[in-house]
Amino acid sequence: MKNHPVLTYVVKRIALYILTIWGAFTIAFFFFHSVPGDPIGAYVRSMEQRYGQRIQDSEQIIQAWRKSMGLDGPLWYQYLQYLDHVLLHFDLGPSFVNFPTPAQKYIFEAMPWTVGLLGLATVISWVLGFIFGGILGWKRDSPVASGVTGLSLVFSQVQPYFMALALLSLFAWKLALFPRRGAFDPSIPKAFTWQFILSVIQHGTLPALSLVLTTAFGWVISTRAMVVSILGEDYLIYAKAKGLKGSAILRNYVLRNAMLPQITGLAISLGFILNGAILVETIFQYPGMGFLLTNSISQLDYNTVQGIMLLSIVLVMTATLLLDLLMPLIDPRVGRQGSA
Amino acid sequence: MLEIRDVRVHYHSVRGDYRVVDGVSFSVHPNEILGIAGESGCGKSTLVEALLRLIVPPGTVDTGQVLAPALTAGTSDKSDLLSLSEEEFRQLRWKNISYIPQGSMNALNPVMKIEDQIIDAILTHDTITRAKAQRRVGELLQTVGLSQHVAKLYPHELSGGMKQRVAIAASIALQPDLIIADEPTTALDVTIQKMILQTLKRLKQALGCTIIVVSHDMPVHAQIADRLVIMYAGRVMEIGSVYDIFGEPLHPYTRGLIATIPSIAKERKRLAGIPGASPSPLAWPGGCRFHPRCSIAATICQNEEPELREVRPGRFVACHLVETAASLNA
Amino acid sequence: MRSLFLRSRLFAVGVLILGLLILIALLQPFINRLLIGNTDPLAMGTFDTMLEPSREHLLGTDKWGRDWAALLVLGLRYSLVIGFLSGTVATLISVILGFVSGYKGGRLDSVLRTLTDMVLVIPALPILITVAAYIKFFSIVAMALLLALFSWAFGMRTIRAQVLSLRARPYVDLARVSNLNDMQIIFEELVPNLLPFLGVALASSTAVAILAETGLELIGVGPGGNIITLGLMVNFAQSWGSLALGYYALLFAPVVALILIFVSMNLINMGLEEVFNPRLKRVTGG
Amino acid sequence: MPATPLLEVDSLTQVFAIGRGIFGHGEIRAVDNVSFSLSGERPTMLTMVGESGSGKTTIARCILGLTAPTKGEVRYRGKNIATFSGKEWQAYRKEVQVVFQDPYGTYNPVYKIDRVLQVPIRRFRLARSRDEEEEKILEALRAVELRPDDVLGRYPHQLSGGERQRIMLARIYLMHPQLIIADEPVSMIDVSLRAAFLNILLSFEQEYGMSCIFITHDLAVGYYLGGRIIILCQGTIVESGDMDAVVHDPLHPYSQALVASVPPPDPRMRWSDEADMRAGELRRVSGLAQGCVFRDRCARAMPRCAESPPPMIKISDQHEVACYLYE
Repeated sequence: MKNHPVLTYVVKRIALYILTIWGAFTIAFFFFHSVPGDPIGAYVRSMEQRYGQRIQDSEQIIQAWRKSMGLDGPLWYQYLQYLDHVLLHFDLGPSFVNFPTPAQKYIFEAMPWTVGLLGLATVISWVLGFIFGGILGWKRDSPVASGVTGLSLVFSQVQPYFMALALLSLFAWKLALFPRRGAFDPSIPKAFTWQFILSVIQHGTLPALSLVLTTAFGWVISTRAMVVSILGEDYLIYAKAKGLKGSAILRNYVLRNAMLPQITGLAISLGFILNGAILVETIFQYPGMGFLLTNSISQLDYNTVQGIMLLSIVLVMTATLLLDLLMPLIDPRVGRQGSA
Repeated sequence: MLEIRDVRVHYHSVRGDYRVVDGVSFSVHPNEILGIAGESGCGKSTLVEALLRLIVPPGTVDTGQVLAPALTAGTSDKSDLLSLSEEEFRQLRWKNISYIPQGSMNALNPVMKIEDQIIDAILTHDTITRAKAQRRVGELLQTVGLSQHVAKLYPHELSGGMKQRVAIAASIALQPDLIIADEPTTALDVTIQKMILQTLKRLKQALGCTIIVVSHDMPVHAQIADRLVIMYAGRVMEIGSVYDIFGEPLHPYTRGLIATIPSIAKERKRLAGIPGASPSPLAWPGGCRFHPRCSIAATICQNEEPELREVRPGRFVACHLVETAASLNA
Repeated sequence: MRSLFLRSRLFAVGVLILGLLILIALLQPFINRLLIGNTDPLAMGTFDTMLEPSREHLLGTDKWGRDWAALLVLGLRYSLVIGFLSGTVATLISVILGFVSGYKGGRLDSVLRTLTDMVLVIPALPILITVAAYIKFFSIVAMALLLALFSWAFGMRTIRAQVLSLRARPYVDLARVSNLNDMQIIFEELVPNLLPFLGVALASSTAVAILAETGLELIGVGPGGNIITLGLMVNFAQSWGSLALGYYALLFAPVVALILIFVSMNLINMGLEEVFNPRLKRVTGG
Repeated sequence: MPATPLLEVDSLTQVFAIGRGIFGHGEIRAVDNVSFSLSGERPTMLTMVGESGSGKTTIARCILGLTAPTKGEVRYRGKNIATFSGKEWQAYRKEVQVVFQDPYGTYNPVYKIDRVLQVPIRRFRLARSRDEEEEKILEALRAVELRPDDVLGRYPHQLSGGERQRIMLARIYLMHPQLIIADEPVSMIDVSLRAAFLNILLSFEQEYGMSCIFITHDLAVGYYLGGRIIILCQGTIVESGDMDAVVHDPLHPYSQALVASVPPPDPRMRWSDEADMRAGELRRVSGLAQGCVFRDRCARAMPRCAESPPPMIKISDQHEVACYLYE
């Protein structure tokens, strides 16, 4: 019975995906509950400060809230409540700021913007980085190549946040070529009209650019290093001996072998790219999850904050799963290792 | 068929120049299997890499010519392979000169099917349809004793012996005039080695091409080589037919090398080694490079490097004391 | 160690830059006295506000009348302290887990590996932000430990892979056959060969920690207390609209300092990788 | 009752699972029910010959206690080594020593090569003082024909493969073990330096009474050492007995193919027969190990060969073969 190796690989990956999400949620849960400080109490006190007088029997109010959000009783009971609410029904509890609407409403509203911006920027920067990194690695002897490598090394360390600041001040303030904030012109009706899409693109350019320009250089460096190490492989020497044209060797031998490790690298760095996006959205007031996160923090809206955090974990995990499932198509050895 | 003249390959490093191949000259006759023998570090693999122009920095081919009028006739007027432009030589690769990698090397591209790796060589040099090339691959695999379905497999699904036979099949895809096999049976089991050596011999008769076999394993040369070149410390010590070399070795190093081969013949004579260790390419010993390890070394050997002399037609040796060495054989 | 400088230019440049930064951080009190005498750089109102860079104030002064150059040196010091504190803790965790998982193997190894992959993939910043928001005030040490909890995963993978490959080396078998026990094998045979990879783990987890700390600062949830870090300085510069108002020095100084830290760490990583990664060695003719 | 043998390997089996996970199954039987013993009275030279993947290194590692077998046991002086206490292991380590295959890998690059000699002396307390230690090291180096000042104080990468393997022999000389396990010690060193190693090994057997299990894929090297031979194929013993008897009159079809494949070092004696094309085809099918492992390569395979593994048949007290042809 020839068990289908790739199927095993897929099933194993999905099982790992579910396990990882459950694990991440558990880690997050215990993390919060072990940290001193009580979110609701803090919120009530901040309200007292803001409106300048003591709220009577604020203790009862806090208890009532805790009960409604399943934050009372023994820890394991809270944990079950938490899993039941969050994992099964996606109910993240009410948002503090605009009570009683559930927090997930805002989060789901913000999600498409972040996924759009982040997804697009990541794909573009990975592809650009992969191609340029490949070329830089392939032509590594020329002085130009080493110069560009040095430059891209420095640029890769410029964090998206700094790039965002520079772009904002240069293009938005100084040259006023691009809008300064938001994701679309509020005056245009939200519909699939060409005008609306144009405005979305216009608003999205600077944030996307600040993500692409920095992460792309990161990929250039890592792909170049991978290509340089592949150049030392035996099958490269053999390909050259076969008299193949340079371009064929670069395409079929170098880049194809470099692809798998780079995709694994992409899967690992998704977490970091999300970090960058949060900051970029804050600067451009781009209505994605990052911006919502920073707002809800300043207003101490914990349910939304926790909701965003959990959802971003799911987002990153899903993206990693998709990449993992992509791998058997790129590299025949993945999944079939068992039957060697 | 091929005239190698004073080829030198040096590797430049922080600690100085490694003179791995240091002035090698010999000729290769058409339709023969020429064996290049010598221990590790004698420069034999680097020499054939230079012939195939696979030397990459920090290594450089400093001097030398490789005259092969027959091979370059088609593409350019110059007959020295080393002076051809990269593009001119690329057209010769695999059509005229092909290469069989070491048994232990993973020379096959891990992410490509076996058949695609042979077809891409064929289609680069030959204008036939892909379907015809695919059939050609099927025939090639047949000639080396592999079944058709191997074409669809990936390298990691094959055993060492099968990978090496795929390499041989690929090397004869375009009926080249010269095949260079660099340690083709290292790291392979002895039963598979026998099959691969016999396949090589059979293909040479069938295609009428010339094969250069590099190996440190003297019994392998005894089995398949017609002529033998013995190398030591980056230079040629002795050249001759395989019967002369084994029957009547002239150079003390060759004799020492043959004495170290254990055999499963009836009487079990005491195995002799060669004292000392092979010198470093950073600083070859003065005079004859073998004198520190040579049992009959004289003062002349210490300060004068012997020339490669033709003592008999087709029989070359680089040793001042050929007469005394010959008397030891009697 | 000395040969390391010879064999990899990248490593040498990286160490040079980092060394310079550390030197400046260490000499902070003297530099401070040079710049603004022995007044406290954090004290507000000591100088006029928003002065252009000049001879007395190399980088000008900020909105609250503090000399920006002195602040920069102090900020560098705090950032590096948090970075290395967190980096060391993270490296410690990754060494212990890397050894246990790589050397022991078996079920424990697969559990630890899944845990590591989990922590590696989890986006750290959202969690850090949420936690930071929960507890209003916490010290640098708390911040460093918090960051370490999320930056040990990188080092763990490198070290585990290295331990696995070293464990298969014949000289480990030889040690076992010469009656050395596990502890001796780990410390006498494995650790000396692991030092370069500890360097990689420390460099990468420190960089990750400083990156995360800057992120937190930029959202305004950094550690409380009377301290300043480069991240905080960028936050201040941005909140004062220094770019729009043309006070470039206020923003560029901390940004350039941060970039220098990351670049030097990256160079050290690439240098060590180049020298100690066997496959790479063949290409660079080592 | 004959004296208890020095070493007994009793139905040793090592199985590696491949493709773990929900659907992954199938296993490779690296070593399959291997049994042999070494007599305690006089030193013997036992050569284990087998191609790559025949399990010879796994057997060596089981004997050395570096890996635990899935089934079967290794008994030293009648006692199963798996049940050894700490002190018994200490004694076992002193009496059973090893030379590994890879001269570059057996030395920790961080230390000078002197450490390889100092560790055993200190761990087994072979010398009471520092200069007695020095004296023993010099004596050991002389026994392996190495000049101390060529070797001591150097780092491993400064020495040739041949010199390093001989230092390993010097290490063994220090401990005077009863049994040496040599796992392909000469396969990675230059041909000209092999003879020196083999001759020293022979002298250890004759002069110091050390038995040796010599593992190799090169039949000619094994033949040179003489003594007894065991031929392994895919993890099982197919033939064993006195070296000359087996090599000059191989009975098992696999042994015959092995002997016929050794290239005679004389151009006048070239191969006449055609190699069996299917020789390379054998890739271990991970099914059950019923039947003889060589059956799908064997020209004279019979239906019985596929049913159950052939038992070891005694042809003479110097020769045994596991093949139904001789039942």
